[in-house]
Amino acid sequence: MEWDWAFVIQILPTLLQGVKITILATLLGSIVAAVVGLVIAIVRRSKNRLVSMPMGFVAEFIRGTPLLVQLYFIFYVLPDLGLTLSPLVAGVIGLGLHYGTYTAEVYRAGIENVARGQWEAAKACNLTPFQTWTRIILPQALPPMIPALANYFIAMFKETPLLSAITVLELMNQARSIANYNYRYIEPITLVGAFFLVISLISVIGLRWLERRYGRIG
Amino acid sequence: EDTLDKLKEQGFARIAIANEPPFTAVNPDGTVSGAGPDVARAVFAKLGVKDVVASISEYGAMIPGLQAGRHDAVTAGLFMKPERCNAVAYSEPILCDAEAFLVKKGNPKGFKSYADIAKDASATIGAPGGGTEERLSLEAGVPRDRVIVVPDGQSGLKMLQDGRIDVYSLPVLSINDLAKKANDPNIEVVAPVVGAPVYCDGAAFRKNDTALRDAFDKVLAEMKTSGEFAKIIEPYGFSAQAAMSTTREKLCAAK
Amino acid sequence: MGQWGGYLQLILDGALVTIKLTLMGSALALVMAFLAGLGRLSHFAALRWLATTYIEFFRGTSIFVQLFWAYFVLPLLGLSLTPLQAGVLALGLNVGAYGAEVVRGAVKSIGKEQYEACIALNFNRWQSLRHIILPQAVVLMLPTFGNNAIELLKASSVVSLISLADMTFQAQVVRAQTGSTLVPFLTILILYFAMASVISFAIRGLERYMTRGLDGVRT
Amino acid sequence: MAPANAAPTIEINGISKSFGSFKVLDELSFKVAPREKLALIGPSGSGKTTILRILMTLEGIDSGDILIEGDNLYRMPANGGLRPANEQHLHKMRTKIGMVFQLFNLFPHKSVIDNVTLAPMLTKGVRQAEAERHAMELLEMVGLADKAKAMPAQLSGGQKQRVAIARALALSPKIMLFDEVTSALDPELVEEVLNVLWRLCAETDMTMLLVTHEMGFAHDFADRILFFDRGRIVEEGKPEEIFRHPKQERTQTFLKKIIAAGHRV
Amino acid sequence: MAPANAAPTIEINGISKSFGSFKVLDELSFKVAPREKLALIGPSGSGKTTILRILMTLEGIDSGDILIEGDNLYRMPANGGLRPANEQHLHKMRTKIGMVFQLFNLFPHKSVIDNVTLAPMLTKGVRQAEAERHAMELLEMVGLADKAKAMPAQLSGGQKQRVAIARALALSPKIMLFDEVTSALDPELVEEVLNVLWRLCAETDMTMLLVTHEMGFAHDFADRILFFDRGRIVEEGKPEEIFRHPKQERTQTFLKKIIAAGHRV
Ligand SMILES: Nc1ncnc2c1ncn2[C@@H]1O[C@H](COP(=O)(O)OP(=O)(O)OP(=O)(O)O)[C@@H](O)[C@H]1O
Ligand SMILES: Nc1ncnc2c1ncn2[C@@H]1O[C@H](COP(=O)(O)OP(=O)(O)OP(=O)(O)O)[C@@H](O)[C@H]1O
Ligand SMILES: [Mg+2]
Ligand SMILES: [Mg+2]
Repeated sequence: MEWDWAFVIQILPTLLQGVKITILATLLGSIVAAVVGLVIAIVRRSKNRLVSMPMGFVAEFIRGTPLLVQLYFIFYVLPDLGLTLSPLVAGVIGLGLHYGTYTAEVYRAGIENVARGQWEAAKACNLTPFQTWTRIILPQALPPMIPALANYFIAMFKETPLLSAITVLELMNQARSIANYNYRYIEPITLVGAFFLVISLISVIGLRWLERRYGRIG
Repeated sequence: EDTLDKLKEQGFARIAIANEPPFTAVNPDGTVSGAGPDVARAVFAKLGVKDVVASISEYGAMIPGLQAGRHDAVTAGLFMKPERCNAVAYSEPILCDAEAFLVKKGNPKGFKSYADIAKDASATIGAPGGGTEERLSLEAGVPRDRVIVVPDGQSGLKMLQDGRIDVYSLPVLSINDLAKKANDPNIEVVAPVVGAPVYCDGAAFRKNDTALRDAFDKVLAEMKTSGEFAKIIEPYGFSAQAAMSTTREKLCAAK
Repeated sequence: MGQWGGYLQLILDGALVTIKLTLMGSALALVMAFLAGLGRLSHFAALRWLATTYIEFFRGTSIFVQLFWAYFVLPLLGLSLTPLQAGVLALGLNVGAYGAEVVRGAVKSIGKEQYEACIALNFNRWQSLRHIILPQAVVLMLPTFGNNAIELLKASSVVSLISLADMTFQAQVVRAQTGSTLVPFLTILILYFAMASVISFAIRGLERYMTRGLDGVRT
Repeated sequence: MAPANAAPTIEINGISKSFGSFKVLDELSFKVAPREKLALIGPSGSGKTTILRILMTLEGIDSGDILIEGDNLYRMPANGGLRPANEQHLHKMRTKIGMVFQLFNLFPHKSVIDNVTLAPMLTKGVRQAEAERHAMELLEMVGLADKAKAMPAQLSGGQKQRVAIARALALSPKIMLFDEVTSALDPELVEEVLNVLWRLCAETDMTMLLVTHEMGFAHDFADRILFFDRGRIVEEGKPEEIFRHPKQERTQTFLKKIIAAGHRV
Repeated sequence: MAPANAAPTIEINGISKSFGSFKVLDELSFKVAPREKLALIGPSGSGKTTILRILMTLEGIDSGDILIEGDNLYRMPANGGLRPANEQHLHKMRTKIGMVFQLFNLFPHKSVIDNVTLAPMLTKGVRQAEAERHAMELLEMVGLADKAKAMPAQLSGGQKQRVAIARALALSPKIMLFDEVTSALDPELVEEVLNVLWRLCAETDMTMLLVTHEMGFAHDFADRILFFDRGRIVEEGKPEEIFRHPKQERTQTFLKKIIAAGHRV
């Protein structure tokens, strides 16, 4: 089968529709992952083992099982339990939960990176635990985490094609629809690969910049 | 090299199926049944190919898979349409069916045809990816983003029940089978869809495997006259008469 | 309830495919990780360039896209693969690209003084690598390799989308047959987690085994 | 100088503290009078830091009681009896105590003035303008008014420590704890910090506990000296008594060693 | 003691070496006679280590020539002329030279005996049984026969260094380079390593180059001493001359400092 440029030009606008969804899913997923990871990290630090241990297990479980199956689970099982999410929302939650277990590790390392004296100084200043977290610890812990977090967001971006399995019409799904409709796979799939490659290479450059700017943990 | 000889030698033919009863089905023990594979198995046996090995595939992936040499034939209710006839070599018709809708009880939006769905700007329709129903929806003017590609029948049923789609469309017999299994008083079947023709599938072969196709046709024709054909497909609800009253030539020429 | 037995059997058949994919994919990934990781450290610019291209390409494009490409596009270019071969190829090459960076990092982290001792003892480059550098570097690679193997196990579920009857695929089949969604998916989630636990357990054991006698030398 | 017979500001009654199986403090008791300046000296590992950390509630105790102005630090009244203090109780008690650390522990992401204003604004609800006015007074006192906008990373060690002192003072504690506040400083920077302590001593009526290896300073500064060894008080008394006529052999050897190491007394 | 007029084992002719813009060795020349024990002394940064590293081919040179038993180390004959040495040539030349490092550089994943047998087996194709027999002899000599099965992490610094010496000897080099082989050791472990060097000196006829800050040992051990400063030889001579009657002012100051720091001469 030959590469057909006319066909490429014909399908490009449709593929760009998918690009929009892919980027949207990545952005929303990153936000969810950033928040979920923080929650996991803070709960796992709790001295109350009745709280920290189950959270540890849940996080390990999510990390140890495939995102694809989790997406199916969220999309098809949750409605039986009374929660019907739109495909995109289900996908974003799946991405966010899954990558939240990774960002939690980044937060953990970042928090441990803050000198112990800072906790003690905060106590000597009589700050409450909440004030200590929001005013003292996180403002110091977050900047060095940024590159590591960005790294996972890039990884997440590369997994968004999985959302096609729960009918989200992102780039990969658009490409497959085009392929199915025209019986031509070579152009759509290759274009998707090229798109991911280009974005990834650009983001690697961005990541280096972040690492220079904010340093690196771990 | 002759494909039939090769199949005889290796003792089996690789067929693509879809797991969409009653066209194709996978039993709990993993064996394959359904009208399509049963016919294929019988024809291949008479051709001297002892067995068929099935792999489940999306509709959209079947023709590329065939072209890529992953399958020797597609026997999955892949209805004959002119574009497909260009891409593969079909046998004479085997399984015929009209299209149907699965909708919520009472058909609240009153859908009777694909055009009705196109007209309702909020309606979404589920269909198998790369299947006839997806194409019919798009051709009737339903925009791409309202045609939800559903991986399999059970997912389609579930998405309808969960309110994620308004209509799920498959051939009549498939929808009936699905509705019967679901046993859900809140859904109902609309059949046949107005304006959608009755389609027939055939076994699809690689474009250059016409020799194999012709051999297949010859046996198939014998089975049709002997009544053996009807005995295989009618228990599944298909009409042998429908398949015998039309031809590949007609179906491939239809516009 | 008798039929659940049959369905469970189906899922276990799938588990076998998943295990096979993971083992074969990991083996390929391991080979690629060392080839490309050492390639990037090579004296020869051409080798370095080749390794870098491989690494950036496979890390840059999504595993999902790679799988589809291997399955649908490669045959059109004249290389036809079974779903299993396509799965092993895509998984192995993808994870191998990540592993290459692990190999490179571990080798580079071995102190310069070990290389100098090798020169002083007149080892050639290959002997230094084979007997001195790699044995120490492998210990450092193990934990990350373990994580990579788990990532590979998880990524293997994607092959269900190219019709390879792995565990996720069989769960879909069972779901289509029974109409029950919760049971098959919960079952395979637990099975995946069990497999991942086995991997990390095995790696920890291996790490303990390989670091015996080295206490206090490496962190 | 504090009247020795006033009700004590701090009363420590038989406290013990172990880390694992290692007993750091062993049934320790002593009192500190209002406005008293108390210096804690003793060999490394004798538990001096631990006492300050316990008073600052950075470390709990295993047994015994601590009273701050008559209120129990680690226990709170609850229907008739006493029960372990909760966070509210500790929060209330901590308002009376400030601490300056050996390694300053400034907040590196906040400017000098923000370091000083943060605690009053957050814990006492002081308004920003008022907090900054007070902070500038304090920075003036420690001689760093011109550095208000600087970030901690731009300061020398001595300057950092003076900011840390201003920060602790901003909460106007009754009791100030100083843990070897000069020992992380380059020798030429020690003086500037000690000068600030002198001013504090002269101008405020806080009760002060000071752990130090600067024997000369302890001598001039303290009303009373406690000499520790292995979690117990070996000797206590006025600076002259301790430094010129130590009674215990342990104290004598310690002071000899310190002098040999070049510390002035 | 080496006859001073024999053909030299090492001949260094005007070598220079820079790191970036910093010139470490500047047109340096000297010779080492067969079996001579030569000590290199001098202040930190004077280039002593660099000379040994250049001889071991761990570092290249910018200009000049080095002859080992008459063969050019960094150049090889090629159709009439000389061209830069390739890996084969260096490999051949390195068979004559062994080196012991300040930080031992043992292979931490190999047992003591494996550390010693590895090089002979890999570079000379000696068979395992034979390599182990020889290794045990060497370990015997350095007093560590009973540690053959131990891992390096289980050894003290002095034991590690003795294993490192045995490892270098296992290749039977003609020339041995020792770079401050005792300076990373606790004082009480220095003696055991120096004793091994004494035995080597007495029992073998290797040419030895020794960089050290142990002036007493250099005095007793060396046939000749080179005093370096800033990449040049400032003074050379018999130990008595250098230590008792240094001619150059630079040497005098250096020796004074060393003595003040408590090193015996
Ligand atoms: N968190 C801890 N865990 C275990 N041991 C501790 C801890 N904190 C202190 N210790 C031990 O308790 C003992 C007393 O420590 P402390 O810091 O109070 O001594 P110090 O008198 O301040 O000594 P220095 O003059 O060296 O600062 C020491 O032996 C120390 O190792
Ligand atoms: N790889 C290098 N890159 C840059 N500079 C170097 C390098 N190696 C050595 N130098 C510099 O070369 C100079 C000589 O170093 P060398 O180690 O030979 O001194 P030395 O006489 O052995 O000193 P010491 O007694 O401290 O070991 C030093 O100033 C050192 O900083
Ligand atoms: Mg202390
Ligand atoms: Mg040196």
